[in-house]
Amino acid sequence: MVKDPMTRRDKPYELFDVSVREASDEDLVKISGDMALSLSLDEMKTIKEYFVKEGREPTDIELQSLGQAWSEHCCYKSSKAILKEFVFGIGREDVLSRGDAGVMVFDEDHGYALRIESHNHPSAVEPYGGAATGIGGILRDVVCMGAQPIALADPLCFGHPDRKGELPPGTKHPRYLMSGVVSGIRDYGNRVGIPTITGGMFFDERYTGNCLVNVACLGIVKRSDLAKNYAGGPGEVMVLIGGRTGRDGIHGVNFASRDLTETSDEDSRGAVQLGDPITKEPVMHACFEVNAKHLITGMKDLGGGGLSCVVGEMALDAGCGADVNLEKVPLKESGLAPWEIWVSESQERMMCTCKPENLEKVLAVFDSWDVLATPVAMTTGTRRTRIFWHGEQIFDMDQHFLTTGPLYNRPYVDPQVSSMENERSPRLPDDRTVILRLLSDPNVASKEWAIRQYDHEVRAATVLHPMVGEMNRTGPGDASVLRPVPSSLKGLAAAIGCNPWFTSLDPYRGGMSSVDEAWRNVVAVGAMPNALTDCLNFGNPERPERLGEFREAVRGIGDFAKALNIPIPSGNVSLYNEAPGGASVLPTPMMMCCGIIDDISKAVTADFKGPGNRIYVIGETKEEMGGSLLYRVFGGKQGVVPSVDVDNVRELTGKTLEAMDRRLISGCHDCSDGGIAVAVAEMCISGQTGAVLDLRKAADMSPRKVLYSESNTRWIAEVSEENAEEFEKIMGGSAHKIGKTGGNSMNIRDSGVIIEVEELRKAWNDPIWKVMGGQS
Amino acid sequence: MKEVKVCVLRIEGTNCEDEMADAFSMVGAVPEKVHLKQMEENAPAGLGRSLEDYDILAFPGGFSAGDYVRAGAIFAARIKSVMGPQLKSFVESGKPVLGVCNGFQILVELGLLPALEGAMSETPTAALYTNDSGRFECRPTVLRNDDRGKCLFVSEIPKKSLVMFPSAHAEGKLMSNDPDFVSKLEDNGQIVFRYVNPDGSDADYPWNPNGSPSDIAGICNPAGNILGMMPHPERVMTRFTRPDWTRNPGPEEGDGMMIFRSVMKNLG
Amino acid sequence: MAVIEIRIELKKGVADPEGKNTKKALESLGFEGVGEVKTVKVYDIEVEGTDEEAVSEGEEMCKKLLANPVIQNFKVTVR
Amino acid sequence: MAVIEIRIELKKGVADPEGKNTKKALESLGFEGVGEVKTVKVYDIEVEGTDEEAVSEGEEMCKKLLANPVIQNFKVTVR
Ligand SMILES: Nc1ncnc2c1ncn2[C@@H]1O[C@H](COP(=O)(O)OP(=O)(O)O)[C@@H](O)[C@H]1O
Ligand SMILES: [Mg+2]
Repeated sequence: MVKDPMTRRDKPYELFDVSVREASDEDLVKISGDMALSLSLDEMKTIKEYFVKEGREPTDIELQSLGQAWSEHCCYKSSKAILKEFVFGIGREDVLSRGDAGVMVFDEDHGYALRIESHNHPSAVEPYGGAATGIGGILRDVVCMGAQPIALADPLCFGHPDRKGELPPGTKHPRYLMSGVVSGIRDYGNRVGIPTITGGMFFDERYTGNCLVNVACLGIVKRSDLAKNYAGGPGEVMVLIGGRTGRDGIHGVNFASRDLTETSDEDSRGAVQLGDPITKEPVMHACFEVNAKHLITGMKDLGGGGLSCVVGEMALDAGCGADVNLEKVPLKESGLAPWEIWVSESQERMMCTCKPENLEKVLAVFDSWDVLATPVAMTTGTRRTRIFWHGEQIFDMDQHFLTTGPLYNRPYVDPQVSSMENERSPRLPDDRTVILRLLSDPNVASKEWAIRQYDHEVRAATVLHPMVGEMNRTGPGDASVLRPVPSSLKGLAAAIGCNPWFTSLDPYRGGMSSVDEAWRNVVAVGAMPNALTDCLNFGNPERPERLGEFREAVRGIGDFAKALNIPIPSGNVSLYNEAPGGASVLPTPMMMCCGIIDDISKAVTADFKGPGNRIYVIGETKEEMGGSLLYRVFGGKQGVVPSVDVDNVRELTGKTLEAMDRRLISGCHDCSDGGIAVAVAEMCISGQTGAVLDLRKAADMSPRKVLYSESNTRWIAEVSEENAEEFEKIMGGSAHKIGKTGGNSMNIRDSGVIIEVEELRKAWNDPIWKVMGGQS
Repeated sequence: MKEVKVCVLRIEGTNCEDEMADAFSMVGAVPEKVHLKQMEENAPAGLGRSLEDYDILAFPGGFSAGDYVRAGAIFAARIKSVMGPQLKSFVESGKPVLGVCNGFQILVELGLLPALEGAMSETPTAALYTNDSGRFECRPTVLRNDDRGKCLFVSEIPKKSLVMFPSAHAEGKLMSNDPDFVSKLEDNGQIVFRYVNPDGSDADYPWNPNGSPSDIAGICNPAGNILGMMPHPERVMTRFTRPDWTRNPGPEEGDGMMIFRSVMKNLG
Repeated sequence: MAVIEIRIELKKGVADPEGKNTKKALESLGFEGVGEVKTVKVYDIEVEGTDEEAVSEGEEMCKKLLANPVIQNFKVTVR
Repeated sequence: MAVIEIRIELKKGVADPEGKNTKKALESLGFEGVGEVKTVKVYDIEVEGTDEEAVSEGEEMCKKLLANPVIQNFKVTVR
């Protein structure tokens, strides 16, 4: 191209017309690159066609808006077809909304909201600010349903925190990232006063170059106050609420929709934002007030995508268009070009729509909370978005074209699946060494260093805590339980499940296993699983192997959910999780399961309650060693990844919950990483009680495999002698007695190994404290 | 019985005001969450409030204004400038004031505690400083009631008995530059709660989560109508929010109830 | 218009857990011979008036809000 | 033995919620004409070696732990 495609209009503000109609393919690629649109050639060609039809050249603000709306993050262009095929639309009557957050029936008068989201790339570049703004964003998703946030959850994935040796270029040390991310979650969550009740930490070398920061939020809403995320019709006012708009976070979503590179550090500074929990808090209060007074017709947060997406979506979903007076938007600094205002992802902003006659009242409420609120647009009957800058039209596009974006059926290849054929079992030391090593693996070891930095009981509704057992001598719990409505004994349970190692060896079974883990965590506390939300963290979908993994994992999630008729009313997809140099992260489908327990006084925790009780394993233990912690730690190869039998899940869930409802189970813990060995050890640690195990009758295989197999859908249950008969009757052969509680040590009869509870505790408790500093 | 009106004071970024208000409701009081702005002279019509109309003043825990600068500092400075004299006369009239966690930090920053030399000192004479661990600590703590009979908020808690109120703070170490600080508090009967190990012996970390000297967890003013404490009684109003209730089933009621019941009784 | 620097230090004898933790972290990263690490809180504030007025305004700010005399000393200078 | 001062500032354009909220608090206390309030993180660190060595050690500390080049600038001087 000889001539510069950008022509500046002769105006006192910055506005360019961009020549695309005559542009060659090469020119189009260059325009996308120069303007940092992250659009492919094909997408640029579609845009070119559109403007040829419109008979004019686009402005820079129009192209920037398209770049943002068509990013993977905003329009799910690579994943939507797959999500539709497998997980969308599991219809159940108690799904109240599938808006920015999913909302499910909680009781006659209340719904609960759930949503999870990723904030991976910003956190890899600036862990503190990245994680904090992640919390801010997910809170807004719940607030714009009209729901009061009641809990946060934060599953995280890092490289090994004590990693030695050179780091790949452009990468920060996992310990630095972990410390920054945890501080960011702590400072934002604690300051805004929402308890962080559950989460997870997963460590693997393959997260070194691209850590994962997923954040989830739960909320509670009166069903009569449930808010919509779109306008009520044409002729309504759009009011921008909260923080001012600045240059922070420009191109954030484009950044999230790209692999990290060695220079991501410098390139993406604009994409990193710092949250301000003190602005957030009054914004929340004010939004609840206008919503509860029914002064507004809809509200939505400005997440990834900024004004550009929120205006389009709020209008489009109402079948309207919008006219925007962009110069009205309150700014942090002067001199922003119109396109920068339009696509900025500055934090702490929301939009609401209201009838013109209510505008004054709406503004008065915001004013009383000292929250900035400014009418910036009107909905129209045209299905087009038009933007004006001091009266001059600078943007005029078809809503549908702008907002829907392209959809792809990208090529994929089915993954190679790990099998028994090529299995190589590791050479194992004695059980004592094995168990202590498994307990000290960072994936199992105590996360107390992080958990106690989060306030997990603010709002005074946390009934089961993330750590359970003897006070200040606690061990790991399964699901946390809240009592969201103080006048009722009904509880809401939440837990995370994820097994990226299973998923990398067998994505279909890995996807299923992740759901199974979240599910059984919820059952372990006595709650009936009610809904799922998922954050799907995968690699570059333009690589067929990566997309194949994604597809299979989603199929697994969907098969589980459909069979058990459990809805997934919200979720999030994060692709392009690849380190500088192109190493992909482990495929990581992060699942959160919510469950309902009718009477919290029947909730069960994982700690052994005392000596002389029977220990059972509920569910079948099979020779499924693929991806197990044992193989990872001691160098086993291949093997079968644990499967899920959905009928079995249904049956065992029913029986276990029935036994709990009759108060027959005094302690219950799900079996996951490290199998029965680790699960029982953890129950000893939190219960300050020993156990004697005899595994001969537990399954038809070698006691060692029984100890460490990670077969799904299993729980360890503690049952008193007195309740044993009734318990066994309910379980009808699904529960196998494997031992008895008592003494000061874990005593494995089959191998004659005896480990003192104090020793178990030390092995499990110390590792992360040692690396991160401090003591329990 | 006359209605007991409680002012739960807040500014932007305050949290824990809901559970503080709920705790007062549970013992029959009538709490109102009042924004500091409403105490200003030029508060918008209908929204203005006056401190003297309340029987109890409560500063909730959590955070205020993000606890930037220092925990509680911004809130305290603004209270002083908006309603310093009213607050002083409220306190001098003997009406009860409760500060939990951030509320305790505010009381210290306001000079209302420890108040060794009069009701409200011009500048703070103590500080609640960063925990020895340098970390935010959210964990159960066991307290012994060491009050010698002055404090309006603990009369229903048997002397020397132990209660479990959880702690959640990063700045809870009580400090002063007076070397005789602890013994002066002791002599005045101002030490209300001490952290102890669950068996009642002197607390080790983490049972004393912040390193406070002499394991001090809560103090009152010399008159006994102001109580400031780091742990959160409002979080344990029923047994179900105790972290170990599934293994140590106690009474239905949580330990926190006694704090609120005490002050009600003393007003009645 | 002047820009003042307000430096808020911990008084002698007041422990500095953040400094201590930072020292440990530095040592664990292989820095040798690290002595005391002190953390200082600094505000750079634009205020109106002459330098002198600005400094005395800054001192007022410390007394009213920014410093707690029990644990902290402050120093105000013009940048 | 040298004492270095490490001054870590937020880059231009990076939001400073702490500074913003401090400014607001000062204004509500009646301080007039307060312009920008910036919060700066300062460490005073004792290190071994000559002044020059100390400064370059301090710069290493910033790169490895204390500062994030994405949002912060740092300056190391001898006190
Ligand atoms: N994997 C998934 N499963 C179920 N719902 C999903 C999934 N991914 C996205 N969604 C839903 O699609 C909608 C759009 O998501 P997204 O664009 O990420 O929202 P936001 O604009 O808040 O960032 C949301 O309602 C979200 O819950
Ligand atoms: Mg959203």
